[in-house]
Amino acid sequence: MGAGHAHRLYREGSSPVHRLPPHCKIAATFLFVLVVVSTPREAFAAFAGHAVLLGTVAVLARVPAGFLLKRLLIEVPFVGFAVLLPFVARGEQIEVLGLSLSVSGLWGAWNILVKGTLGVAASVLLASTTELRELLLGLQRLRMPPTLVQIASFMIRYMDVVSGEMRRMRIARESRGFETRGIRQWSVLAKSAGALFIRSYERGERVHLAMVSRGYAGTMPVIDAAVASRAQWARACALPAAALGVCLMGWLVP
Amino acid sequence: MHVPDGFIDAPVSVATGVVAAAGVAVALRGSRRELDDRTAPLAGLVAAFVFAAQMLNFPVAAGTSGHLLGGALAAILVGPWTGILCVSVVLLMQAVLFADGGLTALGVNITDMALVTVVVAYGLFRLLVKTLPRTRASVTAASFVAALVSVPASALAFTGFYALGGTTDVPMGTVAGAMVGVHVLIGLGEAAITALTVGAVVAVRPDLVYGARDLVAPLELRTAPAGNGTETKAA
Amino acid sequence: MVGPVNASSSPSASPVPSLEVTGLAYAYPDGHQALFGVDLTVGAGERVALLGPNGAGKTTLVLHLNGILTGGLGGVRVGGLPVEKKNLAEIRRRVGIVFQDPDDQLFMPTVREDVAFGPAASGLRGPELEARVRRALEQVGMEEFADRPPHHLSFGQRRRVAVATVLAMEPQILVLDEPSSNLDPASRRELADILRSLDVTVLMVTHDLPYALELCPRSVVLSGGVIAADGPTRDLLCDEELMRRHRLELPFGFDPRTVTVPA
Amino acid sequence: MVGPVNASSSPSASPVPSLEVTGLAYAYPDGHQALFGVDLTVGAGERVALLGPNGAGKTTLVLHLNGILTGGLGGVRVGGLPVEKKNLAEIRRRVGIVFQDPDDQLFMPTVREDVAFGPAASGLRGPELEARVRRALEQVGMEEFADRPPHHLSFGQRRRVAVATVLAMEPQILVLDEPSSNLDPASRRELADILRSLDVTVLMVTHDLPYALELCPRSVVLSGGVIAADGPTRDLLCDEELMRRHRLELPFGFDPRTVTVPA
Ligand SMILES: Nc1ncnc2c1ncn2[C@@H]1O[C@H](COP(=O)(O)OP(=O)(O)OP(=O)(O)O)[C@@H](O)[C@H]1O
Ligand SMILES: Nc1ncnc2c1ncn2[C@@H]1O[C@H](COP(=O)(O)OP(=O)(O)OP(=O)(O)O)[C@@H](O)[C@H]1O
Ligand SMILES: [Mg+2]
Ligand SMILES: [Mg+2]
Repeated sequence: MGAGHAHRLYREGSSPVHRLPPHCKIAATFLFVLVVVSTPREAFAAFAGHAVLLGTVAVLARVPAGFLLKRLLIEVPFVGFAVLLPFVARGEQIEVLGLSLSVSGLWGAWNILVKGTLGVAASVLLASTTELRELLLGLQRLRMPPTLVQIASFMIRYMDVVSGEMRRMRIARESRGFETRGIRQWSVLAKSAGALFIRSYERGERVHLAMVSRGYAGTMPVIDAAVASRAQWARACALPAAALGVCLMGWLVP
Repeated sequence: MHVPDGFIDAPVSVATGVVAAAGVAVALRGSRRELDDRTAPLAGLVAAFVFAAQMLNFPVAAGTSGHLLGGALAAILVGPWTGILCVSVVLLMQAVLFADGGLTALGVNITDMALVTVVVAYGLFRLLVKTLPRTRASVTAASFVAALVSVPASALAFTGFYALGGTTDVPMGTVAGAMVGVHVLIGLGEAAITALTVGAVVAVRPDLVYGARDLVAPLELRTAPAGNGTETKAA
Repeated sequence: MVGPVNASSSPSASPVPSLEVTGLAYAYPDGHQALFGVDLTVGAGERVALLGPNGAGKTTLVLHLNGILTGGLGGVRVGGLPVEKKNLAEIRRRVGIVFQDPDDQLFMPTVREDVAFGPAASGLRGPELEARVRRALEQVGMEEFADRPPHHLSFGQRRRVAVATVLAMEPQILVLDEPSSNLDPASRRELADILRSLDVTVLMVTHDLPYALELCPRSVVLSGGVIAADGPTRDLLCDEELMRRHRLELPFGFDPRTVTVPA
Repeated sequence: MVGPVNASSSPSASPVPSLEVTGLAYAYPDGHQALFGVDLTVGAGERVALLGPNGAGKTTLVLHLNGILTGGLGGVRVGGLPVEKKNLAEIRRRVGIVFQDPDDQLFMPTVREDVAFGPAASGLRGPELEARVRRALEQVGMEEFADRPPHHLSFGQRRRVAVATVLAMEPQILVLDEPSSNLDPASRRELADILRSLDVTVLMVTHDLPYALELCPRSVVLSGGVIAADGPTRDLLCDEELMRRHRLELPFGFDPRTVTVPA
């Protein structure tokens, strides 16, 4: 029942990016994506500029390109949608390799692909350099309402509990000769879904009560009360600032 | 259905952002009535479940993906206000943890997957629970229907946003038809899981189902263990 | 049946009893009633064993002692303070509970953080906190494991860490729910030594009758949700009829009449 | 130290041993090595106690016996069949494990469904299945609880249901990881009676040395991930030096020399 201090995307490290305070990183990522989204879709060079900026951050953070590319796969469903657009969109058509494609559809597909990809890449960089606990702290320092922070931290704790209970249940099933195949599997799994919910809840409830028994009153005792220095804010905001420059060039130099 | 950055144009993103923020703010005030120190962990668990359920993706026509939404389950277990908060937290964490759903598209995502599902599901659930006989089976049946309807409703809302703020001109009728059709199928899966879970919880922990907490029997007092010359007096 | 007697050897003459349970009845949310009116008084500094068959309601009673379970009939007082919402913080500082299942107790990413949690929550910081943690881990022989995650320990190791988390809080009243189960024999004896050396009130649930005799001058039998007997441990253990009625048999090869209890 | 001896009283002369562990070494995924080359042979129909301090690797060894843990060095054979992916279904029919933590064992919504799960998975249906379930629940005295959810039982009740789930599968080899912990004394004795009455091979992890002596003619001491001793239980318990070295002290008031073991 660990309190889940790491998560799937996180990569251990001590790069300058890892060391930035989490709230600075979250704010910087959000601003960067905002800038990317407002870049005009005709400004091809600007998107190249954004990509170079992100690449620089990735190098600073020592996040390998392969890792980043693999995580981009989360976008695949929307890539499918984008690929279809030129075929289904209406309006002016052009002929490419014998196919009749919609011009506005092509532009739409490009727009979704490039902005979506840059957005995902920025989020992946944030997630891979920031621990779970830090992300929560960051959101808290960015004035996310305490109720939401509380729900989010319980959610993260329970994800461990749920996966732990799922693992226990799987081992228990397999030890008693259950093979995970076929229709019967689904009926057993469906039946145990409700049991899983209650088990996880009650386990989590008991753990919560044990915490309360030892004086827990809603917030983890914070050991480090780190505040971001102006220099750290400046470093974090270098990314969106540079992107804003690129974006303005995109608007001015069509 | 997690919309990425750049999918919906700026005005509609901003507008849905405002709607989402307002919705969450209202839910925060409303949840103060639902949330005591024990329901906070329950909200966290529901959020964890919704999170897990949303990881199961089905390919949907026109290339987008569909998945379980969990809004109905959340609303029925923890109440509508806390339910909205649960799903919103899930969407936020998916965006920052897994890059699933764009940060600038959070407004769209929260509006169609948290607000619409919870409002539709909970409204329908209350309506059914009020009209059906007061039994456990009714609660389960009502949660099935509520979950089933909430999914296509959300898909419809999504299609609406796309019609307003999509960056490309596509035949909306076709898209809407495809989206709703496929999401009725997903809704069936969602309904089955919601009903099974709610049914299991009502059976053994009725106190955990928001609104079904009034089934307590009076306590009994004894002076010796039952079985050997028990004296009991009612409390 | 041995009637309710406060063990007179212990300093229970102190005016305010450590624990005072009156008419406690409780049903779980699924409607299953576990306690049917329990009365129990434990004086300051007493060591009392709580015996009884599986499902008697021992754990349910224990969970009432610091307000984890509430909402039934009757009441609990800790050092004179009623267990109510407004007193909970103080009561939880006074009463330390070792749960029956160590997995319920351990939740931090490392053993050290877990043991530090309670004292840190009550305001301890820095070297003092560290010393407290180190001492508690030494007491249960787990100092080498300080940096491991608790859920990667063996069951008995987790039980030992669970005991340490409570010892580190230095409560006035220690409530232990089967602390010796899953411990190896040496750890079991070491735990007995620790408990004997502390100057606190102890209420210990156990199915290990020789252990109860060794450690607790007084025993209480809970059965079917009510107190069935209360008296000096040796007297209870020698009452064969009582023992049998409540599924409490002496283990193979053990005769309470012939053993001498350590001082 | 008592050398490795196969208890000769048991029918271990049978050509194929029930369990055969050779050179087993295992490290957990976090890098912590728990077993360092374990060799152990248990003949068909033998009852063997597995003793050792907390963290010795007993549970780790047990989890290898039906292939839940794999991937280290060395191998395990069950009735001659190597524990490998392709034999797992057959091996899990032969070996029934009662886990140390009953929460690891119980997962269905009601006690009845949980006990029925194993036999149903192996193809039993209808009245036969029902009879099997009823009998297993009767053996552990939990028939009244058949329709309750297992996670709403007391710890000892859950342990009893956990034992029933394995009994219902009627395995040829029963492996029990501290089955008596958290059981009340009568249930503990009843479990011993059940185990004695079954005609199966039993490997039982326990920290309860009198219980080991009562039930198992042969004992094996696992310590620090290797087998440290193997021999008749009474001889091991009387070897004070060996006992102390492996944190195995005899409990207060118990002398293995003076007790007579039930037939
Ligand atoms: N969460 C729960 N929901 C419903 N009933 C419960 C729950 N926990 C325990 N019970 C029931 O309440 C009764 C008392 O349980 P309790 O856990 O207090 O027993 P116990 O004396 O601690 O037993 P053991 O020695 O086995 O630990 C039992 O009959 C049990 O089935
Ligand atoms: N999941 C795990 N990950 C890493 N290390 C583990 C894990 N489980 C156990 N260990 C370690 O492996 C060693 C052996 O553990 P094991 O659980 O086999 O001990 P055991 O003999 O069963 O002890 P006990 O009597 O306390 O149950 C211990 O040192 C323990 O810390
Ligand atoms: Mg108990
Ligand atoms: Mg073990």
